[in-house]
Amino acid sequence: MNDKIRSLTEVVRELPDKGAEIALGGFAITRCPIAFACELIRQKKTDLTLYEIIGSMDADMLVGAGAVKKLSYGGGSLDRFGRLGRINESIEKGAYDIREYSAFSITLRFTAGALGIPFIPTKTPLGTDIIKNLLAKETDAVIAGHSPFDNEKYIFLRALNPEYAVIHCQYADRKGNVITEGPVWDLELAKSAKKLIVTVDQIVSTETVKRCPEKTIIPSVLTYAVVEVPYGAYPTSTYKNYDYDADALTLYARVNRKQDDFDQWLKEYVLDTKDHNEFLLKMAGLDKLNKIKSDPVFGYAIGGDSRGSK
Amino acid sequence: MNDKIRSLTEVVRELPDKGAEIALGGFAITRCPIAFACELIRQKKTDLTLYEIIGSMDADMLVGAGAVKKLSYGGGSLDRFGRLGRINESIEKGAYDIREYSAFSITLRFTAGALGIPFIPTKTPLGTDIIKNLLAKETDAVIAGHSPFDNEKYIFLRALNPEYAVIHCQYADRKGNVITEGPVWDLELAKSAKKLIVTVDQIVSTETVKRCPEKTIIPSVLTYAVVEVPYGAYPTSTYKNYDYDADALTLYARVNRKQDDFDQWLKEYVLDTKDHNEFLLKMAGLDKLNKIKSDPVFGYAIGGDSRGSK
Amino acid sequence: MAANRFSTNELMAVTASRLLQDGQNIVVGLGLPQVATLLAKDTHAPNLNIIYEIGVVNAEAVDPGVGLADPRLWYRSEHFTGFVGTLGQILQKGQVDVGFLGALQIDKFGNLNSTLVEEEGRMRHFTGSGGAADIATYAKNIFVIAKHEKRKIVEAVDFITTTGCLQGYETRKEAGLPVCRSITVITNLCVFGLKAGSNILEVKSLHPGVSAESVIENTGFAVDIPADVHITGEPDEKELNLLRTKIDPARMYIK
Amino acid sequence: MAANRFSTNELMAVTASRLLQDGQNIVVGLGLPQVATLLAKDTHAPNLNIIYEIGVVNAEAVDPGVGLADPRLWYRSEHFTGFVGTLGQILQKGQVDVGFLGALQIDKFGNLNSTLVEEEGRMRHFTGSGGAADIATYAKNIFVIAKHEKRKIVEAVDFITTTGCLQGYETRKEAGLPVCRSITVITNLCVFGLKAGSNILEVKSLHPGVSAESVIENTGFAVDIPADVHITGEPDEKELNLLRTKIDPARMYIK
Repeated sequence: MNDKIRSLTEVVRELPDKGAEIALGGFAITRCPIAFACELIRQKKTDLTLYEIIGSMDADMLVGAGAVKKLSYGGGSLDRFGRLGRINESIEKGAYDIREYSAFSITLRFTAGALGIPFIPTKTPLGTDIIKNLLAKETDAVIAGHSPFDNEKYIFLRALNPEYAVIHCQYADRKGNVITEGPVWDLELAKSAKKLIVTVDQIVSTETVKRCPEKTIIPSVLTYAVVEVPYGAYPTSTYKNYDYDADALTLYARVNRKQDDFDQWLKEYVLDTKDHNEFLLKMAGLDKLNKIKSDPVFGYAIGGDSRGSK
Repeated sequence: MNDKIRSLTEVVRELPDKGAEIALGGFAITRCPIAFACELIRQKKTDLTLYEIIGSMDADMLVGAGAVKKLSYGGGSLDRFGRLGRINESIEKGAYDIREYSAFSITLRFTAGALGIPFIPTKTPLGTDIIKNLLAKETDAVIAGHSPFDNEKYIFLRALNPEYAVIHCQYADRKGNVITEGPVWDLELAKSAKKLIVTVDQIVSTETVKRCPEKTIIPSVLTYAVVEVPYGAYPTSTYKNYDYDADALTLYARVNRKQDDFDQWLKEYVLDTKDHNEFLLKMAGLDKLNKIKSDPVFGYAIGGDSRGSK
Repeated sequence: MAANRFSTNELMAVTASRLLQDGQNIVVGLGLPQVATLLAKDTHAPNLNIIYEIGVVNAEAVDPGVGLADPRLWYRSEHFTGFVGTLGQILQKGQVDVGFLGALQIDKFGNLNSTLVEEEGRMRHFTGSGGAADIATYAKNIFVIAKHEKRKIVEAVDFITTTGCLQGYETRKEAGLPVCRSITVITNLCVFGLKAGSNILEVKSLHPGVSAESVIENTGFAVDIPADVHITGEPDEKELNLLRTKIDPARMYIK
Repeated sequence: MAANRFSTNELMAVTASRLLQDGQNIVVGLGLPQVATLLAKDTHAPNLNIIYEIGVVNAEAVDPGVGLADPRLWYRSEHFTGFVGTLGQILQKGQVDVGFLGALQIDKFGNLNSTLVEEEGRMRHFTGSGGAADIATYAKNIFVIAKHEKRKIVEAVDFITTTGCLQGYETRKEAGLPVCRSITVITNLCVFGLKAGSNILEVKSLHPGVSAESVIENTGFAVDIPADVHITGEPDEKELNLLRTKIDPARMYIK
């Protein structure tokens, strides 16, 4: 269909209550689909199978909320704000099924999936304990092999085509043409999905798309749903639209160290807010939202201090 | 080195006199590196091993000039202007070693080369006489195999990293950041090369690059040499810069039907001109060059008739 | 053959157009296939996604071009990419519903040849594949527009550039190729489709005024025409009007 | 340990900087590695290409950022791409000269650990690989900046996140990994490099004022210090000036 606009509530409601398979597009503290993750938690989706190339705040929240059954990721952090406390603790405790890749090896699985090839041969990361664990655990997706051309050792990584991918971007039109500014670490992940859901800060006209087609990183053909959620990545940043909120991230990097603190934070900001607008007003307030607006040349807020006011 | 600017004469002189391996970036009648091809002919380079995804005027000229030993390509034409007469005849006569792929299967070889993987598995074009011939002739690059994951039949295509790739684009800076407008069928081909030579209509400042980094399709890291050749794709088009010259292409599509006619044309326009500027003035003249300038919104010349004045 | 109200090419374009469904993703080239696609988009299928293999999606040309490499065809595109974006991340990923092809020769199994054709006792080389072989590998459905002549619609093509059903029956599957749900060949005389089981082309409908005999006469293989064969539907006034005034006003293709 | 004229971190940055050669392609993250790279670019290596794995090439930040995901680090970039563009089409293609890494632990073969570290009798999980494992697989040379403590520079890492020379000698090659020409570890006490043959880290230079004994004492494996070991060169005034006034004026890293 031409019109792919859906509301956040509606598109999340469509997911199975248990066991949805979702690849998330965030990178540490930028373009993380936070609004989507919060709505998954509000709608009490459980037993999720998650993928994220660089583990980010969204995946950490979902693990902390107990919504995740299995997570495959390439390592991650909250950059200098702190660690992925909920993910790290669950690995230490063996609480969930967590499978660690390197950023590029998991990217290659999406790359193969996006391209429609069955697998991709690579040398990364041969010799590591990462690959040792994957060869033991991910036997249906990671195997050791040889190239028939040079007879050298390679890892064969099976193509990954997750049921859903969710990325947050600056703009899309109602047909699903997606516009992003800045780096596109999540492009192959997005293109590999059976159903790609894009949350965007703003829906723009197709006329806007046609005036700068070189900014369309994903053509409508590959998009399943477009969800307009202004500040949908907050408190992480969306290049040229808004900066990360250093105060909110500092707070999160503190509460995510202990489950109890996290639970309180989750209740206050996610479970007790009915939607992303309430989340925004409670965590930031309109004044802060205006303060983190990006300067169009620099692409981030120039007034503030990147380390936060605390 | 930071400054990668070279003159056309100089960069072609660097190639071995016999047996250079070059991937060309043209597509039928757009962004064909015509100036580069002419200079190869003027400097009497022979025994070339050529690759081109869609065979184009440049490859046809080089075959007609007797400069080619081996050509691998995915089919091609001069669009409605006509056929690749010199290539077709040489196939009919078995004159050179010509290996036909489909456009995507040869693209996948460049894709693997650009990505640094040893080979890529695909189903295209299983069952065709194209693949039958390749399996017989290109035994070091095209083999039949099975995926270890689903045990289905695939073709394994070996990565291709040609010694040189030559593409024509709109702009580059002196460091080798390449800017192109419009479709980028030649991107993986360019990125796969050991040495990428980019001919451009105009060298722009690095400041220009930094103001719209999303237009840089190839980062300086991957570029070996930048050659400024205004109208370097003429008589083929360069989107947003200049249209194809329908008269010149009509003429070429007539002379390339017979070797004698082609030889006369080649002598008159290529061998008897000392450089691309003389070629331009002889074949087009300044008035025609101005007439084919592109309208900035449409991207092609709006005054003329796309079928030519004849 | 066709009534005077419309030309044969108009009938062919309309027939192909009606077979396209709204929301489909189509890889198409220049000529009648493009005319048919644009007509569908202007009538019952406004949400078609039209993909050019060169790396252009949903362009809206206002001037006629000479081929995919003509920037006229890229005007008002929604996305620029390359072969990897079109034939890889859309086609090979399995998201193309219809691949619309042309050919010099087509055989009874729907295999096409645009590479080597025997003419006057010697092999002549033509355009070759381009993306056609890739499209025929992966598109869920294949449409072909072809001229109905005995030497063009043949028992076996001289060279298989793009695969139809290979040697019929399950041979396509056995070769390891993805499933091709349908092959539809629209000629100036009739519409062919695949016969279930044998996967050999059979006549699905005869164009108005065309006799079964004339199809048999002009077909290079022993053609099966069911007794209850349909007659191809005629273009309506709206379709003809769109073709003549909007889609191909210069009558480059619908003449 | 260092003379008062410069801090140890300044010495480390300058030492790393001087090892970079003009025109090299470097994949680097935040912190001292980036400081060292920028210093090299401002002195003897103006044509370094600086690649951030997130998909940014040759940016010129004017404000300090908190990590690769901070848009401050993307300012004045020459190219935006993603992991495929950086770790694939540059790194895996074999075009990265230097991969500049950090780690929680490093062992005598140059293997790094940023995943699981034993602390107080239990395994604690940290950042994991990100692109580090990929960089260590493919970069021609590996630079590491590490804190020199017995529990950080160890006999064998608790978890191999990124490969150095595995178990030394030819074991890296035997594992099928691409050639790694050199591993250089710059600590607050000395500079390590690989000993030819065994591929075990040995001290290449001691920082000014640092004794061989203090290195031995603070290293978790039996370290080889040649009798004729060099003394690490001191920063010059120009370098110190650039570090303090231009590259890290807030002294976030060179303190």
